[in-house]
Amino acid sequence: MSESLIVTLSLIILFLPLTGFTLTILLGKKVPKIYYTELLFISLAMILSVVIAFFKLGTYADKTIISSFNWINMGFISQGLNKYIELGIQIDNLTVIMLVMVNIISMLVHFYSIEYMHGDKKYTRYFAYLGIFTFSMLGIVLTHNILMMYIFWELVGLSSYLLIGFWYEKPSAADASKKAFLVNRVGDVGMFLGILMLFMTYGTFTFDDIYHQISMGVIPFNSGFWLTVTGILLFMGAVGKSAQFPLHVWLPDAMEGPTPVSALIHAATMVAAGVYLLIRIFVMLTADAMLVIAVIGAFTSFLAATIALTQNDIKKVLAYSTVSQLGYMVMAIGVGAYAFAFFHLITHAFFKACLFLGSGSVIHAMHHEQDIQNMGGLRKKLPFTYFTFLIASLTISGIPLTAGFLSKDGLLAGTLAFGSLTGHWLIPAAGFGVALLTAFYMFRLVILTFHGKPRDEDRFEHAHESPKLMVIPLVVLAVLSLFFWYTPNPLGADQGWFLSKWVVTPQTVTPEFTRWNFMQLEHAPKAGEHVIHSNMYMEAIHHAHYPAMILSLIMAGLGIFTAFLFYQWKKVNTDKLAAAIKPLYLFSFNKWYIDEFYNGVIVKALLVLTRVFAWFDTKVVDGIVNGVATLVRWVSIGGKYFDTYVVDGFVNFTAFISGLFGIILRKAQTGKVQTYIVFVVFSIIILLILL
Amino acid sequence: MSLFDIFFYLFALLTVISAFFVVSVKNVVHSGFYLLFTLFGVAGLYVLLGADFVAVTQVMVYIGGILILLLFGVMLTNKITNVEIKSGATNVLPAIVVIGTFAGALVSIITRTNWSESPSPAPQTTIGALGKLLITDYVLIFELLAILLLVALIGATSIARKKNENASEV
Amino acid sequence: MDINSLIVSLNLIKPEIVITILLFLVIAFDLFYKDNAVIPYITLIGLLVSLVFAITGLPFKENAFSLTNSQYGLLAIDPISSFFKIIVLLASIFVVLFTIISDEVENLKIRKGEFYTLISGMVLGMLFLTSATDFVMIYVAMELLSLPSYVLSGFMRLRDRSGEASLKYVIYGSVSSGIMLFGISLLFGITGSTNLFAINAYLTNQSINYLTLGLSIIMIFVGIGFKISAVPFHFWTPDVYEGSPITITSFLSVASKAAGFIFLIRFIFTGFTNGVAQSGFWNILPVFDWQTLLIIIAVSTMTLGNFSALWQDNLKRMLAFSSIAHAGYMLLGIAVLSNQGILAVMVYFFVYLFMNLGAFLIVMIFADKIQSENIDDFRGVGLTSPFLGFALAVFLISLTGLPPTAGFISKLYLFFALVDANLIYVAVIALLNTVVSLYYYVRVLKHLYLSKPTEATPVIKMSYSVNLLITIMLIPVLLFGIYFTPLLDFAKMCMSFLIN
Amino acid sequence: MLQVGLNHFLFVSAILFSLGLFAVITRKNAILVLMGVELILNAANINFVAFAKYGTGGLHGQVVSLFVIVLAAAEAAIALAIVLNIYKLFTNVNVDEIDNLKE
Amino acid sequence: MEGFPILTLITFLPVLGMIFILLIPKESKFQIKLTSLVMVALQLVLAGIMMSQFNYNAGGVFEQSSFQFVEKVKWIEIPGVSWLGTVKIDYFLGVDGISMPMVLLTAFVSLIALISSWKIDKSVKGYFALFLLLDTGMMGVFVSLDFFLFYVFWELMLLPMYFLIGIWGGPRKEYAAIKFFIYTLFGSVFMLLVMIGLYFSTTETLTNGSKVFTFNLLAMMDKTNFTADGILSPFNPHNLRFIAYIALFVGFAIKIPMFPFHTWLPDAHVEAPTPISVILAGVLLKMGTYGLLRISYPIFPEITRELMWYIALFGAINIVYGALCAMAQKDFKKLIAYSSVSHMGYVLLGMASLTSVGINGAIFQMFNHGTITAMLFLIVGVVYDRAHTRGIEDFGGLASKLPVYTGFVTVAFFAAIGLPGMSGFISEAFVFVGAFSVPAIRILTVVSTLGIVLGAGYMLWTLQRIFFGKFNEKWSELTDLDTREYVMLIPLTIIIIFLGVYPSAMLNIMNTSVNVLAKFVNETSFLLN
Repeated sequence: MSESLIVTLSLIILFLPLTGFTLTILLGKKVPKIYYTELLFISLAMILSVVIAFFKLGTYADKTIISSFNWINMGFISQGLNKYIELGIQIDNLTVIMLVMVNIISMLVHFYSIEYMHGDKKYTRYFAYLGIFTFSMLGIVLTHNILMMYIFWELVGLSSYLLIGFWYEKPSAADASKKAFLVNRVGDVGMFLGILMLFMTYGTFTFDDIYHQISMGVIPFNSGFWLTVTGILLFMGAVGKSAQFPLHVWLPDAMEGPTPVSALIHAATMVAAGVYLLIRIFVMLTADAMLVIAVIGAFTSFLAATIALTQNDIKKVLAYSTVSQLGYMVMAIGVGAYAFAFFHLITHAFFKACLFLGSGSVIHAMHHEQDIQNMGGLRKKLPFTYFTFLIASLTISGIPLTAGFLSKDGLLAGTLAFGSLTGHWLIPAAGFGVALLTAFYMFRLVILTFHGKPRDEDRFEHAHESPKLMVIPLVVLAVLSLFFWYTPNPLGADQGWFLSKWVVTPQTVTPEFTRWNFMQLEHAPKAGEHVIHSNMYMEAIHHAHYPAMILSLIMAGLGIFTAFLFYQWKKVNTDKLAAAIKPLYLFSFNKWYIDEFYNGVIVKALLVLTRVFAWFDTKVVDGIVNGVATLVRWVSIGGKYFDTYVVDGFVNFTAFISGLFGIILRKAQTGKVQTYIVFVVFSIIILLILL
Repeated sequence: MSLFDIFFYLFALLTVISAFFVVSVKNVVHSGFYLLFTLFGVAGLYVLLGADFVAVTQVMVYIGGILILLLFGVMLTNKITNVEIKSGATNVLPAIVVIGTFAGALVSIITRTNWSESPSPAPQTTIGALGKLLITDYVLIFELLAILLLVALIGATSIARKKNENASEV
Repeated sequence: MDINSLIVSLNLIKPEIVITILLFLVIAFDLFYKDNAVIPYITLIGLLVSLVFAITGLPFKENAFSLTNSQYGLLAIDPISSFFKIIVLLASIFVVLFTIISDEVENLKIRKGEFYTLISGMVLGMLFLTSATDFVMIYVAMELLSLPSYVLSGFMRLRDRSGEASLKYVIYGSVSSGIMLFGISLLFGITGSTNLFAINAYLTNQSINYLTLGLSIIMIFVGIGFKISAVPFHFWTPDVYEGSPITITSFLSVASKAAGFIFLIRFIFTGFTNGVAQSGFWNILPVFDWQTLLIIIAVSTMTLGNFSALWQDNLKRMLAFSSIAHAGYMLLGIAVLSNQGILAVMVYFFVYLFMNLGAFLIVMIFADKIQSENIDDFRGVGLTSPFLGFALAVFLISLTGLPPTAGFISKLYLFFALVDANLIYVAVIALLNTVVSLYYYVRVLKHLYLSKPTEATPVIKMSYSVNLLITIMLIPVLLFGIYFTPLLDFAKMCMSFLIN
Repeated sequence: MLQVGLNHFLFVSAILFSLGLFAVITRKNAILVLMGVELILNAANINFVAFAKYGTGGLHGQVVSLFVIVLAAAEAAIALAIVLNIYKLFTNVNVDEIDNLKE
Repeated sequence: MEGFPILTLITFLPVLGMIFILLIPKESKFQIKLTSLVMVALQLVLAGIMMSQFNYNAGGVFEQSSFQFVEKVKWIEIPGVSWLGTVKIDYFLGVDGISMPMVLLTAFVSLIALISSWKIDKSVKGYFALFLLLDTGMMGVFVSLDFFLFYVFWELMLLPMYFLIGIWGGPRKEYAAIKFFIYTLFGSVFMLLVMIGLYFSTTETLTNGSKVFTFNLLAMMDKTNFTADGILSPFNPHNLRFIAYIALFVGFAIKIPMFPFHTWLPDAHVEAPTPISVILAGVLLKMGTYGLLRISYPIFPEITRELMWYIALFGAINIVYGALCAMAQKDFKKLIAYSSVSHMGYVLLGMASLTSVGINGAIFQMFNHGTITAMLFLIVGVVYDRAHTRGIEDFGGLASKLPVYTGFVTVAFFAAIGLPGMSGFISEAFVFVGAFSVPAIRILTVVSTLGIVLGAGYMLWTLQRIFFGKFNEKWSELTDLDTREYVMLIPLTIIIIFLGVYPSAMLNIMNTSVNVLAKFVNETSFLLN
């Protein structure tokens, strides 16, 4: 398979979902069954991407295939040369892996949705939206330049908007979709500014060109600081899309969309785009930028994990878990654990999709009941769902034999190494803390949902295992969450093909004085050699590996154990515990709190003011968004008045003065001819004086 | 103080004082009579200035024509039974202020001006010279005046005649 | 002055002679011929003949009725005077046509002869005024113009408003002319002559008292200002315009004004100018600051005219104020004190003739039918009577000075002159005035088109001849807006007297 | 000072002019207003004749004054006719009361 | 095509149609509409032919030889005398890359607006006659290369617009119409003054070697044509070029409409009938920015450079202020009107950068705003036609009742937000890229990006309030789009998406000219110090 064929096929993969979308949306009314084409195309895309991946990873593993064309002539930039915007695709190992991942999950979700969405009156449109989403997501994956990434970035935002608001009759859904889009926009503006900085400095949008120029020492305003700023601005895009603090608030709300959509977009693919962006720009991140990223990632993951502890809505738990895991990945980028960030992205995609689809199955079975307090004991009714859900939960908790163990372990090792090298110990501390919390809340979820006695007998009676079309994707995803896809060694992925052959940490191109000193290379890389980091770093990683593995295992085990202790064996009365640590509990349980807050019960809010996190989350973070919205509204109302009374008023005032002038003049026109003559004589005198 | 000066002051006083009464007395008919003296005084001034023909014309046209016309006007615009042929005043204050200023300016300007004077006195009798001027240099104006008078006549009759025209007029 | 030069002079004033004959003919017909319906047509023919003579007289450039021992005379027959004669005669012709159409005057069958006699008298006065170069002539011509106009403004003599108008007019007019006469007498005292050329010669060579000269000029200006209704001598205008028969109003607003303007131009150019520079600017004698005076007057005239017009509900009154404003614009052209300025005035006048008379004509037709001049009664007329409405719209737009109408061209040339003379700030004021004027002109359009026609709104259909007349007036307004070469060529040709 | 010269005549004319103007402005009766106008014209005439004698104008001044007298007559005739008409319409001739035409 | 007067034809075709219409009796409404349609459609065909013949490599801007479809004939020529120079005005038409997009836009939007006018039932004859006259005025502005001609066309539009708003408008139509009229006239009188000033400062050399004053815009761009003492001549040490620039700028700014001269716009839009809103937003607003590019920039390059920060400042104010005002609106149409204010701010910002990219973006934004806002107003018209209200709060949940309509609305709204894949994104991105690359206005650019978020905010909020949420049963009678509305909306949608995907189709037309313009403005040193 030649390179050009790979390019062609990639393009076919890219445009297949778009074609499906176009056909479905245009013909949806006339031909209700048209969505089959969409299904067909996505399956085709999946197969093709696997084929490509096979050949690319097999034959051209060390090669980056780039194909581009001039899209727009921008006019002169300098020296009278016309500048062109290129569109192009860049196919490297990451790209194909992402292609496979996106297509697989997308296809599974498509099939899953056939049953899940059955009977919805906007059935065909749903598939159309999935198509446009897949197209956009593939665009992000394939692009070789930052502008095109931004374009598709916005398009996934659009698809997300459409899908979150799919049931727009529900005001909450309409609200959530709007909120998602707007919050993302805030991040996007930062990203856009970052792009502007890049273009201003380098005159191009293409990643390779930019990195090449950076390595030549060209940096914005000739200052390392501004390179950092550029990196952070671009990171803002990721903050929005990957739901990082402080823009994470949209993601939990986005659960208003259909569950398969949550699985596809808000768990597996779109939200990971932010991480993908960071991976793409990894080489130009300075030490300072990375530190910021690491801190934000760590903080987000901790924040979300604590919230997830007490949520009762099955999807909300998963949503916060997603935020938390995304924080992990971002943190991994921040600490330089590039490969593990990507690795975790892929594994997370599979297990989180599995979890969401599993929850969808539960919800489907429970007739759209989402509160886990009304569930329980579903293990018997939904065996397949339970089983797959359990595997995925183990994966996310980082239990050996799962892929999650591998990625999480490496990731945590990275943070540990980072901590040891830089002294920022809080970051690994957060990482391990979150590992504990993750295991706990996931198993809390599993136990409350599937174990124990059914708490809602009525619903329980009617619950039944989902149809095959829903179960098969679960199984596939659960299988994909296992270790053997990535490495033969269930305890370490370092030697596996995934990390040793496919995903190679690139050498940073930032000027030396902006790097971490441990990323300083001792020698120039030889041709064909993947020199990732300095020996110092490699050693640190190496040293961190086993402690990290052990520690994370302990944490996971502890978490699971506690969960069982609390919920399965009920050795601890959770209610009492909650009462005992009521402040902390309410903190986490903030959902309630928002509602009350908006119902005007601010007094109550003040009572739990001590609970810093909840306060922080609901009032400061969410509140800033809402408050800003309110403020903006006030300002805009003010603007309206300003417009009506001041600007317009000025004009009208002018008119008024003119009118007044006219009236005064009219006073002179008395109708008495003798008065006129007085005026005449008077004017003679005046004129005489004037002259 | 020559006889010329005495006559001047006489006529000037006559003119100014009677003019003052013209503008100040209430009775319109009295005003008319004071106007007679004013015009007469002016005629006297003409004579002093060596303009005998102008003076005669002044007496004939003004006193014999215009004044009579005005008095007729007074009669016609007041019912005969109406004894009080009086007229009030309006705008007195502004008039005093404005005209006072104006007159002051006028007088001060006039007295300060260096007029283009020529020492040669006017010829003794002006009638012949005037007549010649009228039919040579000013013949056009002379003829024009004739037309003007005709038009004025027609205009005046048109507006003042009693006969009622077409009833459809608003 | 011998008989030969008299005959030569008479040859030069053929238009005036024709009008004189016309005057007598009208009187004769009125007296001896029962059917006075022919009188308007006789007047028309007379005016046309006079117009022909005026046009053929364009090449003349001579002094007529010269005084003894002097090369200058009472009259100067030159192209610019012919130009204004043409304006006056055209206006008269149109006004006579209006009168034929108008119900107002047509109802006064029995006094038709008088009406046309007086019109002819006015025309005669104007014609003489266009070429008068001697103050005696000027004064007499002005009186000849004024006296019939006093009568005509009160011609609807049984109508209160008309009578009141004539009273105000006559009082205001005679006081103005009295003041002017006093000014003339002062000027005569200063310079020893009433002839403009002689005055010029005296002012060029002798030193004079600035204040006295200023006083006399201002007093003379009262008379001129009265004729052209320049602020602050305009007070009569709205009242008289409103009260007079509409045909007379339109006549006063164009012809009478034209006569006043040519007098002013001549007064300044002949009396106070010492030749013309190559650039077209006049070498004004440093005895009087004409420019300042004219700019003050012009700016206040247009500003007051426009602002006063803003709130007028009576259309005639509004047009009266609008004509005051236009006088302001034209005064600006003179204030430039250059050939360019005069050219602008001439172009302006030619266009003004058509657009202003046109507007008056339509308003007259409407007012005749609606029996009201109030703007509120004109609601929706434009919709029920499309052609008349369209014509009025064009005339009003032209009065505003928007392209592609001739009104734009006339303003354009005015601003040319102003900018050329570096009077930018004046130009700005004038332009802002244009914006103000838009408001009240458009207000008419608003009532005409934007208001819904009511039951009472009449559908006005005029005869073909009337429509033809309107079309004839529309054509120059539209044509010269797009292609103004002929207009400019004509005006420039008439300017030639100023070149030598 | 008492020696009569041009200025003395001009002085008289100035006063006459002012008084005429005063009459025009202040008197209510239209006929009195007209009388004021006549005073103004007479003032101008005095000037003309005076300048004719003392100035360089010569007889031209007198000619002008002649014309003015004639014009004054014509004007007076027309004005009176108008006043009569007003009297017919309003049954009075008080100028200040005839102010229907105004803003 | 050589010698074929295509520009005259495209400009005066509507007038021809107007004459036909005036000859048709007013009862034959269908014939009147058909005639107009044919004329406007022919105009679009001509524009298409022009585009197919257009030479992408000819620069234009300041040299006549590289203008295309040039028609130059003597219009007015009055031989001079000693004190009055020869007055010569040419009938001078031509297009280059700056005007060509505008010609296309005018032809296209006119056709759409005409179709939208199909339902007009009141005084049909007058409406379509005025409409066609307006069309001529707009087209004329974009193809004139003589200032005098430009001005005539500029003013020619005012009156039809006044009547179209005033007669066929909403309840406060009279107020809105007069406000529009006065505002624009106020602006244009300053333009007139500058025009005259330039006339007296520029000479053109005739074939016989004599120099005459000229209105030729291209001659005014050549420094060597300025006289030594003209008031707007750079050679005159006391020149008034700065003031003239401001005056001209105000004239154009009112049309744009730029803060604080924008208040006529919401009123005019709210009261105008839908097709007129479409024309107003689609074409008329572009004249302001077009005028800046065509006249202010090349004739006053040094002052343009001096003031570019202020232009950008006003651009930024427009963007943010317009968006904030839009957000507070309760009237659907007013909201769109304010969004126009905001979007025209991008044009100003892009122009202020004086870079090829920025100006490219600005012109492209002009075109895109033309199409997108046209679509938005049509959309408002659709719902207003049915519900007879435009209050945003009056609706709710329309999406389930009118799915197709909602689809179009979504497309239009997202186009307005600047979603990639739609034309608006490219132009906004260009504007930002251009503006950001200039250090002086970088901060302003950053501030302007706020518009991206705010724009999305009010658009989506509106979308939600009108179309999402609970269906308001009051509107259960509403019907989805009819054929006529499809015919209007589909072409617009196609153009918006096509240019979003393949913007080069438009950008290539303007590119050469914009490069020339940017180079000209940046390199021509009129400053003689």
